Amino acid sequence: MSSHTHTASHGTMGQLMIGFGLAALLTIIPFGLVMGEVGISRSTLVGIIMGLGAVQILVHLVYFLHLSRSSEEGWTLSASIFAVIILAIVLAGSLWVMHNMNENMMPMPEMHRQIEQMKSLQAQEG
Amino acid sequence: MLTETAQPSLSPIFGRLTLDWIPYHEPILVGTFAGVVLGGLLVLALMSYFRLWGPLWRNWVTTVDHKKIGIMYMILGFVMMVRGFADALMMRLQQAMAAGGVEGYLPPHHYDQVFTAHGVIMIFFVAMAFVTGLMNYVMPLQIGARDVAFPFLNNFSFWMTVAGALLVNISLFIGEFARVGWLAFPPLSGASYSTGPGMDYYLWALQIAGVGTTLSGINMIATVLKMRAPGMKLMDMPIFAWTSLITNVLIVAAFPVLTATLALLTLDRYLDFRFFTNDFGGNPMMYINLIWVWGHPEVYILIIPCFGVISEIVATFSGKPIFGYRTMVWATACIMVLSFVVWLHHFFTMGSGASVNTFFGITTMIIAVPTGVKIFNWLFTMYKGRVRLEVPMLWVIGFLVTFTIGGMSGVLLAVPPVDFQLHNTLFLIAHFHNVIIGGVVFAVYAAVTYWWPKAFGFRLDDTWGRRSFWFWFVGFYFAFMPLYALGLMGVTRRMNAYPDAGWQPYFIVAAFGAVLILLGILSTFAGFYVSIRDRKRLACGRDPWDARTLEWATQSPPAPYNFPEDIRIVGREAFWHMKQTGFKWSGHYRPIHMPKNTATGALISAAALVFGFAMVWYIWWLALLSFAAMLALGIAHTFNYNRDYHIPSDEVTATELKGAAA
Amino acid sequence: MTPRDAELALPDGPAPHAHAVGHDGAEHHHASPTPIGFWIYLMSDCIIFGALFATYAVLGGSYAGGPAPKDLFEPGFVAIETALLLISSVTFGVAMLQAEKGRRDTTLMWLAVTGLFGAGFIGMELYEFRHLVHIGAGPDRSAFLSSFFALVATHGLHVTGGIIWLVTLMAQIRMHGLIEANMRRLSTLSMFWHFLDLVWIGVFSFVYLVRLV
Amino acid sequence: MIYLRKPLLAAGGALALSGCRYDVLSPQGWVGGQERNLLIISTLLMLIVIVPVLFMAVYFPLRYRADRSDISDYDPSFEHSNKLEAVVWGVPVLIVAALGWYTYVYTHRLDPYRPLDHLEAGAPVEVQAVSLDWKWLFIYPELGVASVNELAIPAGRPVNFSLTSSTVMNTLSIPALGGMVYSMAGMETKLHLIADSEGTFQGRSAHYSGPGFSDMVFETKALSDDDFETWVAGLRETGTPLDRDSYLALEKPSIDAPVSYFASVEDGLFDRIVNLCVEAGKVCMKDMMMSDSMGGGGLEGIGDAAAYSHDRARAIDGFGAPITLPEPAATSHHESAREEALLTVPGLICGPGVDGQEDSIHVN
Repeated sequence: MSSHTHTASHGTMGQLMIGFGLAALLTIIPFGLVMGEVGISRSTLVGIIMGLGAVQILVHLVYFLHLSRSSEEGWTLSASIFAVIILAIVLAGSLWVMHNMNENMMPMPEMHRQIEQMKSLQAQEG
Repeated sequence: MLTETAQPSLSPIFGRLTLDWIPYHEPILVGTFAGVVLGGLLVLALMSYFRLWGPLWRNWVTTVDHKKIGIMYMILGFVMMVRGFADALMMRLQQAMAAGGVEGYLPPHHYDQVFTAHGVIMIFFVAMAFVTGLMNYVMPLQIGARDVAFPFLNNFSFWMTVAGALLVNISLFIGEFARVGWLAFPPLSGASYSTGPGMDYYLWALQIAGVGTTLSGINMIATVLKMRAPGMKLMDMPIFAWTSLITNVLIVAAFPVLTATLALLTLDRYLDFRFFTNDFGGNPMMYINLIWVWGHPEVYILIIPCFGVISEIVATFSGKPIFGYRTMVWATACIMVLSFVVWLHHFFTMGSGASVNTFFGITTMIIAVPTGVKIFNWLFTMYKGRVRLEVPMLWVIGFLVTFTIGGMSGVLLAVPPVDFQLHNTLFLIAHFHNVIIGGVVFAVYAAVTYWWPKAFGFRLDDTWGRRSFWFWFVGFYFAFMPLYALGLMGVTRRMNAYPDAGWQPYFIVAAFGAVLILLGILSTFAGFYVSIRDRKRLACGRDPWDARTLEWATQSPPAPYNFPEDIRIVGREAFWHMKQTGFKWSGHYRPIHMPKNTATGALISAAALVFGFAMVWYIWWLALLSFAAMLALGIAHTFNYNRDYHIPSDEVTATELKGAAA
Repeated sequence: MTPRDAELALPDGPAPHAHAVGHDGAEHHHASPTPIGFWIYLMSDCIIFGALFATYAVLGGSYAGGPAPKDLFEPGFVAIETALLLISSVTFGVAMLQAEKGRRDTTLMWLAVTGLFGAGFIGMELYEFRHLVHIGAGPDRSAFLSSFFALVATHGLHVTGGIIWLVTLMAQIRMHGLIEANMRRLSTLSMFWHFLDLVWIGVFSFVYLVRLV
Repeated sequence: MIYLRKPLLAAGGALALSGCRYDVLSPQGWVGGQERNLLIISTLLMLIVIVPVLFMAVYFPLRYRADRSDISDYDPSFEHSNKLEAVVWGVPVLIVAALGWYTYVYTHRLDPYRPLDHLEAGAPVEVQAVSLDWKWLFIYPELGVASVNELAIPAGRPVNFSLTSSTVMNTLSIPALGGMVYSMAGMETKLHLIADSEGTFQGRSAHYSGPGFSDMVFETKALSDDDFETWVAGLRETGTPLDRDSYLALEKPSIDAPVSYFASVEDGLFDRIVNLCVEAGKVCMKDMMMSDSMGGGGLEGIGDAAAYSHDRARAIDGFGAPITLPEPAATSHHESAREEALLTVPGLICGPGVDGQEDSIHVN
């Protein structure tokens, strides 16, 4: 019995399959990049993985969770945006604060320079 | 003596709980225990004599009515306020005595529990209970709803809060409470430096109560978004409904951080995780960072509903709409977002660099702008009004004066180099009591006096109300102005004895102030008693204050269904317009659909209380059993599809006729 | 977190006046508050995970002289876990579509498949944990391992709660059919299930893959 | 800003009784002086708006009370005014902008990490302060002496504090000289203070740290250069040596510990305290962090847990007495090659036994 009171739409088989395909693709690429040990620099690879993760989250929101401006008078979308803002504040803020404190307080005199040196040595050897 | 050798042989039945943990050698606790037991027995006997058990269970424990739940939150708040205030008196007495080598009557082991319990109780179980209770009672009425969005969840949230409060109080007589300060900074609160069960009481009490708070927040947001009377736009809502919405958004965004942080500390303590230890790469600063990510929004969770209260009362008693409605809403929304970007100001002195400190100092000051705007708007609401100086209005004026001063000392503390000097001094203590008493307590008292007639159908006695106000108001200044002075001398908080006898006179004055506040609290209860006794004399109708918002359109007290029929809302101050246009209820009503009461919430919470207790004492079998009980009760509840009933139309009509006659 | 999930797993039903009596429009008709209420709950859960991710971000490099992700994690293993969870999300979507067509038995079948994939995921996770503890790389070895265990296990507990809810709901659908109340619960659970898959994207990207680069 | 001192003191003077010193308002050092000035500037800036608000909060309800004789100025339609809105937003914004400017300038000027070189007040003295349970240890690395619960500094010369803690957090606070900073185990914070003239000032821990917290007080003696020399000489004469062993003995919890002196200090002791490696057999944190940033200790490192343990050995009960908690179990690193192979073998994943293990698994 499909009830008319169900305002939230659960999409169609087509949507579900598009979502599945995109999600699978967005999963396979980062795993492939990591497992295949491709010759991309570390920071680029990290950026790609995080970027694809973010895209996949959007894919899930749209195709699986059916987030849109129209569902629930837009309140789900507003709530999500607010949550993202809070998450960004908490994550970025914590990292900034903790990084600043570690810089100031951790017993690592000259350590960063040493690490850089050792890393470059390693790179030369490798 | 209590033994805290943390690895005694664990009994398979009682865990680490032994008779040594019953503090029978502490006269203060034994006396308290005797009082509680005798009082409890008296209450039990009276309840049995008057056959009140059944009504209590049917009408209160299992109720899903937001009004009754709101009232129960307020009762919880007042009861816990007595407990928390007793702690405050003990501290004031100790500090008034223990100068220049005198040790006073509370050794550190006891004193440190007292100040921790005082902070935890006052924030989580007094202030939170009060504001949640007010929002529960008033907000659905103000938006023309019959109940909150999820009535069962509301009952469950309340009983979880009670379970947390009970757990804190059980620690008085079985074991001990934490000795860590109200936010329990590690490593002091970690497994090595707080080895007893006190810290575990803290964790489980807050975790259990926190579940209730978060769920209640979700419930209230859904209520505002979905349950408004037809026609009521968001920008038509009374300010208190707005502040409720924003408060609950803050709750839902901030409390999960507390839940996570306390859970991590629990893992540290129970399973040897290494989040906040000194060793194994742990970092206590991460706890301090996370707890304040929650902690700063928390203080706005307490004060924002109070802003709403003040807005309602100022408008009513000035005979004018609130000045700058839109500004009020936007200012509150600004505070909502800004409160998440200031948390570091609680630890300027913990090693951050100048750039970080500057950033968080300035963001903190920016919050003062929307807050200041609100104060101006309240003042301009009175301007050119007809101000009736009834008791609620006295509290409001007390609030305006006191909160403004507290706000000023707060901005001082937001300036990092000033904070370097004043951090952790009694100046800080004076500041936050200045905003929490001057802000939250005064506003809650105003609210209780204001909405009491709505809840019970009669006013509170005026004379006792005024006495209570003046004792509290004067007592506050006597109790906390000396602490400002001491703070400027550099006196540190949380000392149970101090070497400098020159400070003692200030502490004595502060203790005198605490006694005045005690008289204020006693006057409050005397006022309740006298008003209930004289309820015929004080009886009032729907609208004793000539108010402006929708809750006053209902009977006093409101019928279970609040409104007998739907009203189409046009514009702000719905009830004011109804009065202008001579609104009358139609008189022929339809059956009203209502939720059934349920015991599930109270039962799950009882199981949660047992679970918390079992975890504190390492009684693993009981923990497993009670956890399974919680799960089973919850699942069983979902198999009940029969959760509602209808009030027949003739019953509605009869109730309305009776209400109109009253 | 489990008690809390379990609690929310009990769809409370809309407030009673949500579907009002009367047919002439005199009583207003609120849409059910359940979807938005549950979405707000999910957002709050999101912030719990946010705090755990932040902790992992800050402490994830503190190995205390012990093993690092490269010593412990195996992308192939995580890939299979990820596949299980993603497929379960899709099978839940299929179940949902079947339910909307009113096909009770097919719905139950797809829900069972979903549950099995979920259980497979949990089984693999427990296997990984057991393995780590067994070789001495338990959560007490370093702050990195603590934050890893806490984050991944929190997600795992959510999935476990989801499975319990799923089984309960299957029993209820079997008993009462796809009535309105059950449909509401089903769509709420589907939000929960997809949400867990969404969190897992964060986990496999941020906890595993990035640290293996 | 000095001339502002008097009125403010006078205001406080109503409460002030003899014998009390408003250390924050009448500081004895440059840092405290600057902080006091900022306190007063901020207060005055805020009073611009606070005074009118307080006045209106009392005046309006009285002036516009309902039973006034002339009610003709009652105006219920007065609920919005763009001009007033501009003022109520504008004035606080201006004040906060001014405050923000001062905050920026002073926060950088008074950053506790910033040495006081710019004062050109002579050669600074290095002091390494360690908060122990529950006493303060002050090490003078340049002079090779140390003291407990007594801090002597030469007046007029900057003091460079390096702070750390043996277990829980504390705060080094000498209000007469300036602000406080936390001391934390495994971390090193800095504080720079100066005493302008000779005198004795109270110092204490300002962060609650357990049963002996109230007794973590010490006298700060700002001495003339000569007296300071004499004080140091006295330490060398009467004190005992402070080496790793005697530090470990000193570190044991004690409440209200008497003042005591150390004639010599083992080289690098403070460094080891900060790095949690005073005890033999412990890995220093900086080495640990170095190794961590290079990828950790690998699977071989699993068995070394005991070398990183610090807290357990220092556990206390509720009264501050040491108690014994079990040290982390020396997890034997399983040798089996199959175990070490981690989860790489596909057979392990899909092979039999994986699903069946659910029941028997206990995490920790």
